[in-house]
Amino acid sequence: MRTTRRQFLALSGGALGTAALRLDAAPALAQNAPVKIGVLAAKAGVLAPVGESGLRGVQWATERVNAARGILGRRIELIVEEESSPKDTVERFRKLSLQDRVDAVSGAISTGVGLALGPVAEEMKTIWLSWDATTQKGVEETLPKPKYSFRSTDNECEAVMASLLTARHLKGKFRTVAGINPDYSYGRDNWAAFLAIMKKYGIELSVVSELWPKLGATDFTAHVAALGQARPDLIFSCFWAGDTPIFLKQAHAAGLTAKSKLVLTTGGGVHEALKKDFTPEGAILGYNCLYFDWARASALQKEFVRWHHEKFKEWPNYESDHGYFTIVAYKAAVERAARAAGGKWPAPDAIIQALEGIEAESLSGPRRFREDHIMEATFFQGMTTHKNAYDFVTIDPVETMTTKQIQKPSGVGLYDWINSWKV
Amino acid sequence: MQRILNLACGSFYALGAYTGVSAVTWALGHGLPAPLFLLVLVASGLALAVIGPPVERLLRAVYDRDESFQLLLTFALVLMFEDVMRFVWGTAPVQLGNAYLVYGRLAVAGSTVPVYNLVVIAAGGLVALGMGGLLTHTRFGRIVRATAENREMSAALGVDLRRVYARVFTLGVALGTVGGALVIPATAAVNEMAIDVVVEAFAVVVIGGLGSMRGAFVGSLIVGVLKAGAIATWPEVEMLAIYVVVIGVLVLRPAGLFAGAAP
Amino acid sequence: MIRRGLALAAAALLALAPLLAPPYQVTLLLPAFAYGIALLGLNLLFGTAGLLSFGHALFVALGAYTAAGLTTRYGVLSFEAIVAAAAGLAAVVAVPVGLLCVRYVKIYFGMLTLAFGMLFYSFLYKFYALTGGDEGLRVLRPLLLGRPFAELDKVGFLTGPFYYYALALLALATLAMRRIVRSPFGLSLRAIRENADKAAFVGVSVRRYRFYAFVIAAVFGAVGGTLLAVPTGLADPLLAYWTHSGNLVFMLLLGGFEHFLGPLVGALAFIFLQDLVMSLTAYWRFVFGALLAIVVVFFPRGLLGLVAPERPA
Amino acid sequence: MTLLEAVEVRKFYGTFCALDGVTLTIGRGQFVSIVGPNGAGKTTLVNVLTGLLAPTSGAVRFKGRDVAGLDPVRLARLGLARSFQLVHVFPGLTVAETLAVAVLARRRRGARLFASLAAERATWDEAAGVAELFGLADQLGRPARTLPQGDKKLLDVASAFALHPEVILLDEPTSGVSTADKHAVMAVLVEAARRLGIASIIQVEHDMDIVFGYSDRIVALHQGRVLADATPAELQANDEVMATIVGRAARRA
Repeated sequence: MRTTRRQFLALSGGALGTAALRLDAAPALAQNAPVKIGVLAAKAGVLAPVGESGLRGVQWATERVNAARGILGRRIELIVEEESSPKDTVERFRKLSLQDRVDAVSGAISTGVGLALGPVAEEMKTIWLSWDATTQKGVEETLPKPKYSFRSTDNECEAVMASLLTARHLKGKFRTVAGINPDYSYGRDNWAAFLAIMKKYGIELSVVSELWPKLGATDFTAHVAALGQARPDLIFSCFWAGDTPIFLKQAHAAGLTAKSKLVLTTGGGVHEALKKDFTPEGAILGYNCLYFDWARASALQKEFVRWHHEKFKEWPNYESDHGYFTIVAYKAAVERAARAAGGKWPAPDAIIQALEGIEAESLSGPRRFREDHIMEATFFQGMTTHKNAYDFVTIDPVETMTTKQIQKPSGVGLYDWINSWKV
Repeated sequence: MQRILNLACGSFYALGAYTGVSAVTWALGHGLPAPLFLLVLVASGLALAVIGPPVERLLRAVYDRDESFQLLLTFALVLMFEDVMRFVWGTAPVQLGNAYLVYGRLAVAGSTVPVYNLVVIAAGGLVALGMGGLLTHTRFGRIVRATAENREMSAALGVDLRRVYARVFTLGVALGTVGGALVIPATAAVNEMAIDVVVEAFAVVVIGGLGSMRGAFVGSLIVGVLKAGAIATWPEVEMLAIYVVVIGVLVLRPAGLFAGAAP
Repeated sequence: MIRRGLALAAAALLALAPLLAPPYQVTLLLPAFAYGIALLGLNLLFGTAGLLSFGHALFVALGAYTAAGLTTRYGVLSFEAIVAAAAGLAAVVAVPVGLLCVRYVKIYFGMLTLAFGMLFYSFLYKFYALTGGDEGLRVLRPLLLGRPFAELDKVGFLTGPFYYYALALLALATLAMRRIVRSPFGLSLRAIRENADKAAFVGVSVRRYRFYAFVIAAVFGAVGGTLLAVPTGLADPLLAYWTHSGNLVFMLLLGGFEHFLGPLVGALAFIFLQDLVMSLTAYWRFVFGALLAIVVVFFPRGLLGLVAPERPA
Repeated sequence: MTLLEAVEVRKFYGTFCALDGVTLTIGRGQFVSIVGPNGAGKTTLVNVLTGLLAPTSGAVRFKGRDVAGLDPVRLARLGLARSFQLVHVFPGLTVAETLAVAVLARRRRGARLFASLAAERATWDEAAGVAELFGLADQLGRPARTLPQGDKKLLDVASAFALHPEVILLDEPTSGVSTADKHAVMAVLVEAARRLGIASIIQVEHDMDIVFGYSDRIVALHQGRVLADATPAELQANDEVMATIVGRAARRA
């Protein structure tokens, strides 16, 4: 094998070596050799809790698929690598693709990593099912028409939904607004989307303070003091990490949460840390795509939530569902493509084609990949309440919106889309 | 004092924070009256200082080499402690609920301040005074200062340098761990704390002057005021402003605001 | 003689790597080459002139962002132009920074360089209109000697033409640095490292030479940065973060800063160790921290110190 | 012709007056020794003369230029070099390299980036020549840190000589050298100075045999003042000064 390859390289000038290897490797696949799926999960730093959550969803999905004869009789084998800096993660992706020869890669959360991996997935011709990191820049500029990358829902969905709820429930009840958002693209995009939607709804407001603490900051006393001075009627924040409870705690201690209404687009990501002690009732709180305590949840979600709590002593968050969906969507796509190919294991291109528009049951209900490789899902937000059996807040009533309502359609700019609404 | 720039000071701080949460949660679970949690925090911080001597023992291996090696060794400690904390406490933020509001809140000049914050500020002041007293009025303090001035001279006078260093270092570790423990009720312990804190601590020490207690105190005030000022007026430049001041101080007064001559 | 023979054998092995090694291992060599060049510069400062920079990542990041800016913003795809621009830009930035930094030595120099590195990180992060902020800037596939190699996919490009290009650049950088270290200037730097006061009294302009070394190190750092950016395809602010500078120093120490080839050995060892350990355990940072501690305490002369214990003249 | 002059130089360390109005001139071709008991201000004077310390008041001029504010490199280029009381060498550099550093600096070739050091024939030859003068010719390849203490001292002085200065200041060039060897060392220094074209030597020295054996002039310091500035013969005749300055040594003589 090595000799043939060397001869080949000598002919082609070392150019197409990998491709050649993959072609002659393909027929060698035994029908029951495992399907290899690489996983990129953050394990350290701010992203770690979310990365772990996504990994749990993937693992649970894999266990269930494998328990039910795998994909077309082939077991799924996970190869887990760490998502860290863009440079290191690109190298991990290459390793998964070139060395481990995975059939697909699932994972990645950080926007920077997401932007780096997009082109790499195309170059490596490796299917990549992202959990998150779908920024405007990523979708519009960097990879307008990807073949191998499948992205999550747009980053701004949460802000759009929270803004719609704000307009619906709080219109006329506030005039002065402050934003405190993490200082990076996600924070800036969400804040801009919020302001655009308020304008669209004709809500006159004045922005009294715009604060941009570092992502993952642990001290907000100065920010809280600045907010105290600005006295906003409403505070908008898209914190999603450990910064959420810390900010709320310090805001509560300074009496801020009693004076200002809160809109927390993504705080549900760390919902267990939002203790009743310091999180007020009546704040708009977003859980992204999975609300663990939803009364109308499917049996599947209930089973997962139970398993998660038993195993980790924690209630799951949305990233588990993103992770779960990538696995079941891949399985569904392979099966769909196989049906078209007469039951044989389909070629990668056929799997990609099948993934486009594929629909599968996620933990939180049906989901699909749009033809432009963006995920469609249902979002959960609502007003915080203390009336529950936990020591942290939940939401009641639970409002749901689908990406049909809160995600810009394919090929349209976010703000053009917002401006085209009929209000 | 020891002329060690310890990048791992942030790790001690984070370790103190995590341990503080665990200790208080455990104590409250075993029926400790809520107002006494402060004592548990301080005790857990002090108890953690046991890691001081072994770490100091490790650093001792490079005392007589270029200072750069000490810097590197503490960088190694940063990497190791980060994973130790991840292993023990996981990756999710770890916190105490609102226990600290048990001391109540005060309205000061139109804003509300938890009494606990004032307790921590007072504790900080007390520690500063205590350190000052320790360094100026006790035999140990005089030995430490003399040693900081001139290692060889102290050694020649029969001072057991190894013991002095071990004690000073352990004291430093204890200040870090207790500091972390005291701050934790008002915030939450997260993995990236150590690396974040060290950047600010670095700024404080550079601005104040290496080896100067008074400098460290003033340095922390300057950094605090600078941050608050930037957040209130021009939030975009918060971190930039700190580095600009750090570089300014290093360039104009490389030994810091509170030390004598340049290196 | 034996040493030269070994070095030539290693070079020959590297030249044949794309034919012998699996493509993934070949792509792993690329960052090792890039770091090798950057570390040659870092070691001119530390190993030769005795100044330990904790902000060398600034220049690596500068090189990466030059590649990103030129390919995506200005449509400049010629890699020769990118390398030249990065080198020039690094020199321009290194002049004011160096003038300030070389006034100090030892730990003060380390702190000042660290502060400048973090200042640049904050700049990259905050001025997102220019730099892309946290998302960074993409680096497009460059032209090598004017040729696009469009018939190759990215892996073929990386393990083929780009590999040899990087290897040639590394060889050039190594030869250039070898000349510098063995020049009158190199001797003067060593004199400064050994005893700066004495050097001044035998007529060596200590600060001026340190400044030159700083600028040269910056240029090597930036050239390394351009090479680092192409396989990743992205320049991001973490490249300038202080922990990245710490890793650079780690690599240097691992290889052995007293040896001319220490930087290259260190970069290779670090990359392959990281690849191995990251796959084995989620707690690879602990393993690396422990390894660094062991190297600092027990083997301060690094890997090459184990093989060749005498400092070569 | 005056090469180096100090005019009414005062130097205070806080309130302590180390130099109290010192005036002296050193002309071409002179060998001047500065003597005095410990604490008289000898080393302070040398440091002020070489610009290492700025005088509190007064002026030091070398070839008519104010020395204050000139760094050692500029001084070396102007033709003023010095050695230190405590041995200063480059521990990791060989004897040849050490001397080559000085030679390169003098010939303004030290900043040459891409020139090959090995090809610097003239530099190595000259370094070897200086080593020869100081009896270090068979040690060229040895790192300085492995030299015996006496040779380190010689190397230190030799590297200052390699700059071909017009004036050289030697702070106790024979300290640490056994009494028996001192004369040999001095002979080497004087011969080397002659061969390298060094016009004037200023030394701080305790050993009165050496001082009276080699000096053209002796400047006696006491409590920061110039007590006497005379030829050895004149000084020898002045019992009062001899007693104050030289103390035990004079009585023994």
